[in-house]
Amino acid sequence: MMVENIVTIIAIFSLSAGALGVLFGALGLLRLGDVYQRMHGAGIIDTGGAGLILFGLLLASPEWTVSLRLVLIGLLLGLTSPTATHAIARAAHFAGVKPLIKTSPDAPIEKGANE
Amino acid sequence: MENIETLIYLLLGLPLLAAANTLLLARFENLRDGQAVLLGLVTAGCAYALYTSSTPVPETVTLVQIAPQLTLTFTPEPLGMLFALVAGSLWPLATLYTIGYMRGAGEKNHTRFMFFYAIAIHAAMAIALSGNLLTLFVFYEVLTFSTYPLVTHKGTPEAKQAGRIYLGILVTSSVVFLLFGVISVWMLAGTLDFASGGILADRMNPAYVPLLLGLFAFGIGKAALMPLHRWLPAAMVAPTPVSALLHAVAVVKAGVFSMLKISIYIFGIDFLAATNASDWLVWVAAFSILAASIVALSKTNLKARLAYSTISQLGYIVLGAALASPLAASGAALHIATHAAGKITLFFCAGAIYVAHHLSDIRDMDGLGRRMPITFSAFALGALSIIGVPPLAGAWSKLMLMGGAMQSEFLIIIFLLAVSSLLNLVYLGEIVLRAFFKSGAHSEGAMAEAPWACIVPLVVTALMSLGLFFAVDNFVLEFGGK
Amino acid sequence: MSEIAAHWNYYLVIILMMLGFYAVIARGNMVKKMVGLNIFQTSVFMLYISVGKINGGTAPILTGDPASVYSNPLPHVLILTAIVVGVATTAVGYALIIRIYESYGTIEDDELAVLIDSDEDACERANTEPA
Amino acid sequence: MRSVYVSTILMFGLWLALSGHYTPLLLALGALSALGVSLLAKRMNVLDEEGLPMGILFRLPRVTLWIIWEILKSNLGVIRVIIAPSKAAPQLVTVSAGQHTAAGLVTHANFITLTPGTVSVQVDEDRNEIIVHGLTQEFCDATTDGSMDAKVSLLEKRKVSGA
Amino acid sequence: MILWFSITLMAIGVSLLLALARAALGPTAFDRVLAVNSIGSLAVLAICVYGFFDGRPEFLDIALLYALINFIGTISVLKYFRAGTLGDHVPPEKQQDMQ
Amino acid sequence: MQDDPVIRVVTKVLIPAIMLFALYVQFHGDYGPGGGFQAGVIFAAALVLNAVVFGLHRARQVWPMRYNLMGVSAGVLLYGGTGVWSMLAGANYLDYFALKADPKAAQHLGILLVEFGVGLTVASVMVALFFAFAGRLTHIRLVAKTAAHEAADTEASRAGDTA
Amino acid sequence: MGMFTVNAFLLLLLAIIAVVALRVHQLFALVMLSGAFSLTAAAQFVVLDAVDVAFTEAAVGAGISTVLALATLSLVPREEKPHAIAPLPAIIAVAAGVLLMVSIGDLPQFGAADAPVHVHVAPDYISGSAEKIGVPNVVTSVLASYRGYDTLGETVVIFTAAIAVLLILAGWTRAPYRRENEDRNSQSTRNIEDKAEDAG
Amino acid sequence: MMMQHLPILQVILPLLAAPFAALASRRHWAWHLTLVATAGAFAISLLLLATILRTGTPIIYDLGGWPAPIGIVYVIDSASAFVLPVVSGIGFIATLAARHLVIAEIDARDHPLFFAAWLLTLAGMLGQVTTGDAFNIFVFLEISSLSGYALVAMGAGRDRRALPAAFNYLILGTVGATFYVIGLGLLYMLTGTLNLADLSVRLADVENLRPAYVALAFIALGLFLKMALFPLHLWLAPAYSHAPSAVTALMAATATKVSVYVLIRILFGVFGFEFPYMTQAVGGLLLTLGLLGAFVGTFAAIVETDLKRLFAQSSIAQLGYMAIGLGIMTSAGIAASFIHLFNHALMKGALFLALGVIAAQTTHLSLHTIKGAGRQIPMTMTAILLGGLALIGVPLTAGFISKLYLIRALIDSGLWAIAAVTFVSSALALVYVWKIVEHAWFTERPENAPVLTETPGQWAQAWILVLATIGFGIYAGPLVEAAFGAAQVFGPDIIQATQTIEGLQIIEGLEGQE
Ligand code: NA
Ligand code: NA
Repeated sequence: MMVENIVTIIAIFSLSAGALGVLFGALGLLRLGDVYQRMHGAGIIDTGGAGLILFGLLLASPEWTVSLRLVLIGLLLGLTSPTATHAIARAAHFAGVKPLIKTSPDAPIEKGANE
Repeated sequence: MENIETLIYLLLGLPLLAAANTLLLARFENLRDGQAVLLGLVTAGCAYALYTSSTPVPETVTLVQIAPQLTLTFTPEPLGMLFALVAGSLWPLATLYTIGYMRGAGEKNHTRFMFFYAIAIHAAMAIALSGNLLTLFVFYEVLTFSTYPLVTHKGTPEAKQAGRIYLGILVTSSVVFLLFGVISVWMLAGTLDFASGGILADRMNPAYVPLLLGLFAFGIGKAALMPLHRWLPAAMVAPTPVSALLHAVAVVKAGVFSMLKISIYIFGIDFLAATNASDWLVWVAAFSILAASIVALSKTNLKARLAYSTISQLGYIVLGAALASPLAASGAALHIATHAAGKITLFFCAGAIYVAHHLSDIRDMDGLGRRMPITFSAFALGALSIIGVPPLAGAWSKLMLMGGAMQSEFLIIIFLLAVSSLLNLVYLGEIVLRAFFKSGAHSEGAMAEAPWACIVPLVVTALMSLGLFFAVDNFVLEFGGK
Repeated sequence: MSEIAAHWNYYLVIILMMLGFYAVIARGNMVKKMVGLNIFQTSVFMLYISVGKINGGTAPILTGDPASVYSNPLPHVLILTAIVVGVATTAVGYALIIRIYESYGTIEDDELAVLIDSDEDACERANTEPA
Repeated sequence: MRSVYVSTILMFGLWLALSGHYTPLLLALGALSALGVSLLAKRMNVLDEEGLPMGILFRLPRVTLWIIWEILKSNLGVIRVIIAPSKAAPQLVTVSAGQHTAAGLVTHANFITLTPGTVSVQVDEDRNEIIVHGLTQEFCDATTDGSMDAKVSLLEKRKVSGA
Repeated sequence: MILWFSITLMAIGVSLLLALARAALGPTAFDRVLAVNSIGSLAVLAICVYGFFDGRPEFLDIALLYALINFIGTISVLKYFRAGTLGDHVPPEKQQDMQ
Repeated sequence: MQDDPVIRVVTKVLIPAIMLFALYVQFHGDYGPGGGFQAGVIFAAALVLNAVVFGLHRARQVWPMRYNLMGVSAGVLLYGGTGVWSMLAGANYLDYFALKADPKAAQHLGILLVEFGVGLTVASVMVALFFAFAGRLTHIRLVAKTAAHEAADTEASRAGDTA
Repeated sequence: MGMFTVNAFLLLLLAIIAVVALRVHQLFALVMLSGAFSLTAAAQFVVLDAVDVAFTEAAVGAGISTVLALATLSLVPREEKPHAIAPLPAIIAVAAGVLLMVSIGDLPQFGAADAPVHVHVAPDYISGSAEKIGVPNVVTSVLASYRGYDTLGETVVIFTAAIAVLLILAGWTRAPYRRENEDRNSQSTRNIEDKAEDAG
Repeated sequence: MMMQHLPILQVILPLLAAPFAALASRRHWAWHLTLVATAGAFAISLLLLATILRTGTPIIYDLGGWPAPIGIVYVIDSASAFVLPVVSGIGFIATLAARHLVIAEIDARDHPLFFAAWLLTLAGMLGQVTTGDAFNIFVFLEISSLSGYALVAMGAGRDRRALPAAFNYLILGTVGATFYVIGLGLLYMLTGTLNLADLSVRLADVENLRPAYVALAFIALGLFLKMALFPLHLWLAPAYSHAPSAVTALMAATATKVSVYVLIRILFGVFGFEFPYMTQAVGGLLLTLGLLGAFVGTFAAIVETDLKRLFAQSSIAQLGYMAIGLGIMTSAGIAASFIHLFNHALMKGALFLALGVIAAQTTHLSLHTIKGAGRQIPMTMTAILLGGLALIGVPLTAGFISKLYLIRALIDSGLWAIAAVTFVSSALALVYVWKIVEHAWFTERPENAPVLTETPGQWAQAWILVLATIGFGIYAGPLVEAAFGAAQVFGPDIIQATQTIEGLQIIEGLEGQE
């Protein structure tokens, strides 16, 4: 009984945190300055948000087959989402999309040079 | 030769055989043309045998059942046998004439011409012997399409234009009105068979009879009832044998014959008389007779004048059908024969004049009678017959029509017929008078007739007009009349 | 109002359908036509799938629980087929678009119409002038 | 062929994990499928050192907890920037990687991307360098300080000298 | 638990809208690709959570498929940007050298 | 894209897994969502990914176009043939009950066969479609080149004739 | 009620995507939106219990269709020529929609369990799938057995698509320029070659 | 033993031959295979027709062993048995002609796929005719349509306009099919079934009919599009005129006819004559659109100089007549449509096959091309002439029979005015047919025009159909009976062709109405 309660509480916490993470990630996607910065926002969705939500579901899952699938989904996302993000960054980089750069805390933000 | 069925097959088959032979023997001109004349003569004999055979019960030959209730059936009856005789006996003459004309005038595509000529006669025979409306309609259309190549024979733009008018009017009127009428009859009577006394009495509301009659009167464009007559003068661009065929034997006669046959065997004279359904047609026909005569007067091209004369004369036959009296019907039937003999003579003569002197305008023919005495004598006989002067055949038919008008109490029609004869006299007489009594550019020189193949037929037909007058008893048919 | 509440899903689907249908029949770019066709067809799929839904029902994969209510599987089957048909059509359509661009240099309806007319004229000319 | 053998076992394991129905027919189909897939993969040339980095796969659990912790930390860091975007001080930095296999290098690059705040933009195999976009100076420093490089190098087999 | 699932769903829904806005705004094509990629990830999560919410969590295969399609789609789009084609941009002459 | 190690390596890792997932979907259609059609698409996706990352040319070497045509036809024939089999077994077309004595086993067998037919067809068709679309540019050049060769040949032979 | 909300949300999302798709002129964005539309539709299918359909729509609508569209875009112009709203098509579309809406009111309520579709044939499928066929996924039983013939047809349709595309794209008679307008056609080939060059 | 399987063999023979054809490694194998398959399909259809004519009872074939409405069934009744030989027969003869036409127009390397598509389009049409399931109709409709788009596009080898034509055909065809699916969805919502017979039974019990009306509207619109009824006909002329000749012959003779058949099945088999507003609304619409189509098609044909397009426009007019037949809303009218469906397939097949002989030799197939061609290629041009005469409806051709029964059906229902207008429009066909006759036979061939040739192998297929046209014009009894039998499937108020009607009653009835 006790264990189940604790598991449920952790699940709820994990889901809520994940939900928040996803929200912040999406907010970052909208608010951050250029495509490279937004990738970090997207990263939150893919890592913290997805991971926590999947973990919460894992704890709530009724069957081990379901749990196994959640793990597989997690692994798949862990493999593909950074790859996709990297691919986008690389493509933008090669396409000549220059990132905004701020070299020191006082310096103004500006278009950086591609190497 | 008493076997009616065999005769029917022969009458239908011989022209087809001639057509097939024409194609097969295309390379051997004399053989090709000779067999056509020969088969034509045999056909004429058969037609005569059929006409003179006396069988109390009409025999019927059903060729094919197209669909339920729809058959191609042939049933000889007096009117049809008469028409078959007319067409059959004029065909060999016309063929002979054609040979002379085509070779004389140097026309091309002789084989094609002869082929369709034979097909047209086949269609005319089939129309003559048709046992029901469907058969009549089918071969009416076959006749139209088979004569189209004859009309356009020259292939010139004018010929093609004439062909368009010819086909346009004939096909459109037949498809739009005639077929409509046929289907209506089929639906109303449940049958399409010709029967003496008609099949429509008691089967339809009398109020609609004039309408239905109108569908036929204008559906049968070949009858050249005004205002559907335009095709006829237009078709004058064709070689003269065609004009002869068109205006004397096959096409126009098939038209008026159909009209007559339908009013006698589909409506029934008594039914028409009882319902007064055809009164309006009397006036239309009368108008056609007078108007065409007047137009004829204004034409100086010989063939054009003859064409309008034909339109006028066809009006007589339609009039006979419309008067709805036994005597008028008999007169109309007789007029088919008498006019055929007369008019074909005139066309043969016109062709002979063209072959011999390349003339077609009446004003150029002054004094030509002295150089072509046979031709113009024959022409005079034909003209007199058409005017209605005894002792030529035309007199009888006109007389009977007048009698019919009296029977139907259309007295004014008698007067009108008289006026028309007067007009005939003027426009046909002028030609004869010019040829024999005036002198002109072509009047000098030796006698120059057309080739014998042209002359023989026109002499024969002219004599026919004469002979018919005396043998008329054999050609008066009786219809209806209770 | 209750009428709308009872059928709200259908009304929305129909609006989607109209949007797609408009994109198909309005003149314009051929790729857009194809996308419009996709939207149109997908909306029709939604109509069918909506028909199959039962309130409180669950997917028609048997749970073994006799109390389970299952949504109607038949529309699902029909739409599976329709989706396949749709993608088949899409593929053929895109293939034609590629060829049209290669042949005419445009995939805009109105420009294409002008070019086709000029083709017709060319034929006409070839016909009237002797070969 | 060894790679096919290994791959077949791995794929059959994946089948077992997915399936949930262990009837003889399905197990047989699974075995066949695993073998077929492996053979086809071999034909496609994807079952090489890169496609089947067995060493890294087996040693991956060693760093799992560490990377999860790193991810959570950096998540919070980025959220702070999202709340106040003016704090962003984006930079491009070059990280030199100590890995000697492509799979190792890729793992390094993906770990960098997986932790929000840093994204690997370009991976240079020849120079063993990764160009990284960092959201702030701190993120950049965390990447360039070599700690992650060391962790990832743990996953790789020791380089066999003279091989 | 249903409550928490639905809260999570709502959060994912709002995130979807935000991501969609980025997809619509751009400004670069890479912003759109990134946004659509995120939409894909969110959809994966949404389907997972909806399964639990609806009481039939066994349909996670769909989420798996989504994740795969999302990845393949993104890679294809980037290939299209990079090469202008999904096929080979190597001229055939060179291909024959490769053989 | 194969010049980037990250994409290259991850693709290599994923491709066998995707193909196995496809086969899993293929053979578990009885129990969960999916079946031949979905499996076919997923399987094709693996080949498409391979082509996108490693180049169409290589993909077509691994999986030539004629395989597609054979697969497409074989799938349809497998489906249609199952129906013919049931017909030969004395029942109506596609009546699987005739395939085996036990009715449920018979249905299972029938469904297995036709679903595999669908999967085979769909996978081959999807790959064929991708090859046809993505290979269009190459195709045009090849055809142009062939035409040029043919023209040159005829020219040469004509020259030979006149000589 | 949960289904209600999620469904409504997804439909709203779909409408937004559709409207945006109609308005964009960049065909690349159009294709991305089309993919997003399909993904969202698939999500809606999950909500409406059509998991098999969702599976398919995701794989096809978002996967294959997008890839094919991208392949097409690599060969044709990427921008649409802007067009004003066409009044006649708009009227036709609205008329068709209104016609449909008029009929909707008389149909069974959304989700009603006693609708004709749920009481007539469907129960036979659900019971028969367990008892006669022994397959838990009713969709599979209907698809492959009860209506297996439709599925044969479906397989043939996809087969047909392959035949059609191979004939149109990879066939040998594809040369579009065997007739007049030699220059324009060589022009268009040149365009394509240039594009390939740029890409390479 | 296989006799019982004839209904399914009818469809799967060409269907399963297609994959084999696609795999054929030599192009003539593909053709031979296609020939065998189509010949088999034709033979099967004749066997089925003979069976139905002998027994009179429909054959129901449960696919998968599942009875209707759970499973899909094939239904061979007087109606489907009437249409099957039309489709498969034309398919067979067009395949015979395809040998030389396809060699002339399609690159040899494409032949296997071409014939696969050819078989698929045929199988799709046969499937639509045979099936008793409303959704199965859609599936087979798409099989035939998709392959049809590809076949039309193959005309691009000679004329690039084939491509946009195929694309428009695809868009409109898909819209039509989607409309059909929408309408079917509404019907399904009302009744819960997809089986046509079950639908008709259950539809009668539905109280609230608004969705049924809308369903009818959508299905009818979809099928109008597919059958190219005015004003939804614009896709047809370009598609048929730019397609390869063999394809045009096959499709012009069969594709739209099958849609007409499906329309009949749905309109009268599912909704039925008694369906509210059927006569007034649907009948009126069909009559109006049919008449307009007849005129628009005819006039378009009259001004057209491109021969393929000329006859394509004429097809629109002819489809108008079929629509008029349906619009009469009596069995006699349906029978007239069936008769015309049959006859028009023969005529158009003959015409397009004959045109193919010329098309294979020239780039532009126009009036100019055939100037004076009558003497160079007499057999081909005579086939066109006779086919044209049949189009006009000249007696002793099949076209005459069509017209006779159509007009009769119109008059039977008291639709005198429409009968009259129909007469006029059909007479106008003379104009466009005669343009061809004049150019071919009464014009000299220009000096510099290329010499046209023909061989019996080329014109024989067209002549088979020409002779059939004439044969069925002279001996139409069995055809008429079969057509009336087919119409009998759809309603009780049959007016038998053999049944006499008291004219007076009808006239009085008319007066009573006024
Ligand atoms: Na990172
Ligand atoms: Na990251």
